[in-house]
Amino acid sequence: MRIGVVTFPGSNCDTDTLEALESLDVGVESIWYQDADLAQVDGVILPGGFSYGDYLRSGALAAKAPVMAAIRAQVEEGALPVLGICNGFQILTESGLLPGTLRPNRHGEFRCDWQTLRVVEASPFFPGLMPGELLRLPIAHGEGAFYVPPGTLATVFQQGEAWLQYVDESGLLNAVINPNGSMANLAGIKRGSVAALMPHPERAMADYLGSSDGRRLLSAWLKGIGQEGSYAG
Amino acid sequence: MRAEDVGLSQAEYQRILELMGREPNDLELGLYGALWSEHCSYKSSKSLLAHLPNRGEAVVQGPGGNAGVVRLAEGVEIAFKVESHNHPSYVEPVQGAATGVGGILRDIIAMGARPIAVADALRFGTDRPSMQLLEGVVKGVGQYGNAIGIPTVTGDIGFSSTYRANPLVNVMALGVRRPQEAIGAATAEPGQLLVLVGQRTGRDGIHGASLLASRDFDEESQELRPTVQVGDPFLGKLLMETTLQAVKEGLLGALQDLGAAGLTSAVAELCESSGVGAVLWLDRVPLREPGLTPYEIMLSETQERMLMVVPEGNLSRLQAICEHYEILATVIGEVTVGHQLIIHHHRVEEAHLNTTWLVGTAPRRPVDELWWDGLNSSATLDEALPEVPSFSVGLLLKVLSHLDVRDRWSVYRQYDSMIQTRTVLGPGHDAAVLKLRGLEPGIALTVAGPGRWTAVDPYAGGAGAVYRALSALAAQGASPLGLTDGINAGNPDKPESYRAMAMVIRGVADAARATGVPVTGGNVSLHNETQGEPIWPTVIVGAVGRHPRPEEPVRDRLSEVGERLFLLNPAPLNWGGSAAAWTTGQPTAYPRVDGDRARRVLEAVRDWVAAEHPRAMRVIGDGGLGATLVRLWVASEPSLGIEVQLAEKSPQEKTLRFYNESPLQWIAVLAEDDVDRAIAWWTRESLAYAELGRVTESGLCIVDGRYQWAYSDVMAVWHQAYKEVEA
Amino acid sequence: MAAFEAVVTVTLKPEILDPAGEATQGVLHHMGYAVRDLRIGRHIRLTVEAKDAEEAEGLAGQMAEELLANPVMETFRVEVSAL
Amino acid sequence: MAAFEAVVTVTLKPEILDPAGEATQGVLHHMGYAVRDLRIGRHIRLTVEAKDAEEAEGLAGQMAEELLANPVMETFRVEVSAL
Ligand SMILES: Nc1ncnc2c1ncn2[C@@H]1O[C@H](COP(=O)(O)OP(=O)(O)O)[C@@H](O)[C@H]1O
Ligand SMILES: [Mg+2]
Repeated sequence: MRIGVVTFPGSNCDTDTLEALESLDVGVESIWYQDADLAQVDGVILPGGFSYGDYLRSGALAAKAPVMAAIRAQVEEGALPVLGICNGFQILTESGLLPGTLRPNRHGEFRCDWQTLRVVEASPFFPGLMPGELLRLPIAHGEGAFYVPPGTLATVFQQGEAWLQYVDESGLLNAVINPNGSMANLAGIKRGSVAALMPHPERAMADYLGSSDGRRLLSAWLKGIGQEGSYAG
Repeated sequence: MRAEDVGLSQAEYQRILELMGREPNDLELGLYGALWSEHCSYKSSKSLLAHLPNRGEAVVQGPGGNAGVVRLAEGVEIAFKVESHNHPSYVEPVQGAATGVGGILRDIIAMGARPIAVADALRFGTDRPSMQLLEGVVKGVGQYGNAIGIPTVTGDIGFSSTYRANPLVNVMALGVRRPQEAIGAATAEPGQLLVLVGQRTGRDGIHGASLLASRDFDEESQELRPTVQVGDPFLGKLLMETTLQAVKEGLLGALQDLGAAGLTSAVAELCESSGVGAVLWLDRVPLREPGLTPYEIMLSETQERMLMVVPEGNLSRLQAICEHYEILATVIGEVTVGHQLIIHHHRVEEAHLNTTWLVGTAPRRPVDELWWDGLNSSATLDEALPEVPSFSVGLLLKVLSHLDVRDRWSVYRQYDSMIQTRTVLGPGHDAAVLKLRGLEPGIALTVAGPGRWTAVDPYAGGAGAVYRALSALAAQGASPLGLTDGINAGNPDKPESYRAMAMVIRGVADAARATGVPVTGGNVSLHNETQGEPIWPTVIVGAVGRHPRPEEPVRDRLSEVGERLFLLNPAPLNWGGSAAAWTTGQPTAYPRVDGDRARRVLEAVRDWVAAEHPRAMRVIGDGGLGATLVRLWVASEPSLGIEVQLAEKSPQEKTLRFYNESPLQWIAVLAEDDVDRAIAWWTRESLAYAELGRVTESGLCIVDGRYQWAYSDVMAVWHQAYKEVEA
Repeated sequence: MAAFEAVVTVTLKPEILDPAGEATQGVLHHMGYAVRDLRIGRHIRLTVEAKDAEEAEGLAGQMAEELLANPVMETFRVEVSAL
Repeated sequence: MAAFEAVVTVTLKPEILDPAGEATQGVLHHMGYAVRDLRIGRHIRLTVEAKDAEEAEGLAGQMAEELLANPVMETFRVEVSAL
């Protein structure tokens, strides 16, 4: 199995993500944003950090890169598993592969911190991550407030697209713990073979870094790709 | 153009005439103005800095390069340095701070090292406009560091009304390289090409070095304001990757960043340190707007540019890398034999100068050795204790809400501190700890330098800053590898400001020498003075150490009921320079300590921590023992409490014990079972200690059984954001 | 072909929070100004080649739709003038 | 007293670098648009109480000078209309 990690101009969590995957013993490939050939990989990660300095709007400029057209084609065609992390999430909403958008944080500041998350719904793409399960992961973003137009939030839940939520340490939804003003505390969204989250699993790969839950999340994703048959459902 | 227009004195102009044997033209005069400026030539401070110890086992590159370099382990070297961006941050806080971060990162990159950490040391006034400035500066630091992808892992913040119109923005950066990636400005060879890489040149920051950073702020400097430099972390990232790729492939003969005075100082310093000359063809320099004159091109401080020296055979490969990253690379000149710098513009020779005149013979202010010798023995300031308030519950709350003591969380949560996934301990601890992949030793790094201390005794405060930084390393069991110092002071032409700066440097020098830790680089920012009011002389000391086991750093919180608390190396009772003293309005001199003893204590604590790995350690810092206890406590489970017994009898003595900020003191937290062994060790090493008390399950902090504080009361004052300052 | 200046003004939809606008308004209040409903949008100006103003406007509108504005949360307005 | 809408348009001085503008223009080129001189400014709209348009304009100008624009790198323009 090979996973491609896309590098856009100015991407800065690409190396961290490649290293995290390597520590999980999976083949990795760095994909330059101008490449449109995804034949060699079984899944793609759009890494976090910044791209294009996050100028204009986070993710907006990267969404127009050639590699995104290729990703879109493969997603629409079959089921290329795509995982967007932070900036990758922003790129995916900007390119319309995921619903909604990520607004500037409610308090107007960049926020770097630890955050507890709860899995809303199981997904065949993440076997073993059960509803209600808690993960502790770092966040680092200035534009991370998930937003969908009025009247459409219910659809997100009904269609099983709500994936992760910000919760307090005991796993309860509460407004105070919401780090950015995200609707319904949403931290992660999925649609078809595409999933994305604002927190950074690649930064939580060892206890000495504060948590190994990122390892759990990425391992689950890789396992899902390994069991490709399961996507059919 | 006259000498004064470029910031030169008549005497300096006469010296130029002597050297050249003719009158310089305007361009030549401009180059002298920039390179002989305080900011570039260190004319007032160089002879003082020469007294800093800079040799040591681990030193690969001492002062003189773009950054100091020390050896961390076989095959791994660390480049680090502190830089200031004070004046620009007052003019435009966001961009000033952002370009400050970008500038120091390029210094690290210019050594062939990949930046892996940033630390920011900030100083502001105390009024509402200052808090707005703080907000802008913090935004700027984050904007650049976050976007380029270098974690800001530690820093410090201090306040005084003297910084109101002269805020300080000192940024330290640290990078790693392999020895075979070592590069710098000293290895250019004749025949090699000068390639300018990165942003197109605009009119940004012309005269930034010679006029803005080398004069006091006054009405006149409003008009001299250079065009604001804007940082572009996106391009900065592309430039960083391009440069490091070129270094890795061994394409470069030499490398120099463009900082203060732009191309002028980059080329002149490159020539001077490599012992070569250069020809420049300025018409080839890519411009952002048409019509820049040679003068403007040479002095522009446009950000995100690097000067690469490339053997002709490597040029096409370098260009390919630059194309990949969509970044401009242009041959703008050639390295020549000799010491002549010849500048052409459209085939016209616009300047012809000797680089040794520009750099090597720049004037410097001599230091009288007798006077220097007298600096540390100067009559100690008034030692008589003032009226010290009695111990009280209210005083701790007051000290905790002092701007220098408050939780820095409202600032550092705006910085990405975890990117690059090496951060084991980030902001909020005495030292940051980084774990490098595949390497056993890690890095401990810290910055320190309370202005409160240098304000009351520049010498003791300078030394105290070094001890404070080294104490933070010792608390991790880390061995110091090197120091970097950022000196910030007022107008050096005023005797009292000059003397204060000299005393700070003397203090740093004496403490560094006594502890055997070399100073491998630093920065001096003078003329931090507005309308005759200078800042407190302020030093920012950055320390880098080798951490023995970065995967298991020493913690700084309580973990369970029954743990015992000790004060290691309790200082003689003292009030000087402490936050409490300034709060109650009667600061006295900061304590001076014996250097040899400091060295023994630091080594003993480091060795003990490394061997015994105590449950937790915390350096006595801003706010003294009281505030340090609170920091330990609030980092723990709210259900835990602390019960402390002070040995001092009188209420005044208790206050002095609780708030003094003398250097080289720590709180050690021990598991009950480890206490006897620890005491035996300390006794063997003649390390003094005092038992403070124990961890309880009360959720309260109780002193002497009768003074008590609840978790929420303490948090309400300590955890306030700076925005909530009184108008 | 001629050069036209296009100004694309991108504003947040009324129902979208504007934290930067709120913060700015807060500071203005502290400074003693009685303002309300402060909102911050983007003013993007560019030069584009087209055969006439109409084509220029069309092009700018297309750029706004495809890149300069995010239709989920923003609206835009285009103004074109000859250079 | 009446309410006025003021629009303060803040733009970077021509000699000041606009990294966001440059990056955006670069992507528009990749997308096939021939644009140049793209610059991104701020479009700030607010409501202010004043006795007439002139006073409203004066107030908005003052706010721009003191807070909304940084005179060392930006210029601004004020437009006022009755609400
Ligand atoms: N306070 C100081 N202590 C030690 N070295 C210093 C100090 N200030 C400057 N230096 C050294 O002097 C040299 C010139 O510094 P500087 O002009 O700031 O470099 P750059 O132009 O790269 O910013 C550097 O090698 C620096 O480390
Ligand atoms: Mg340099």
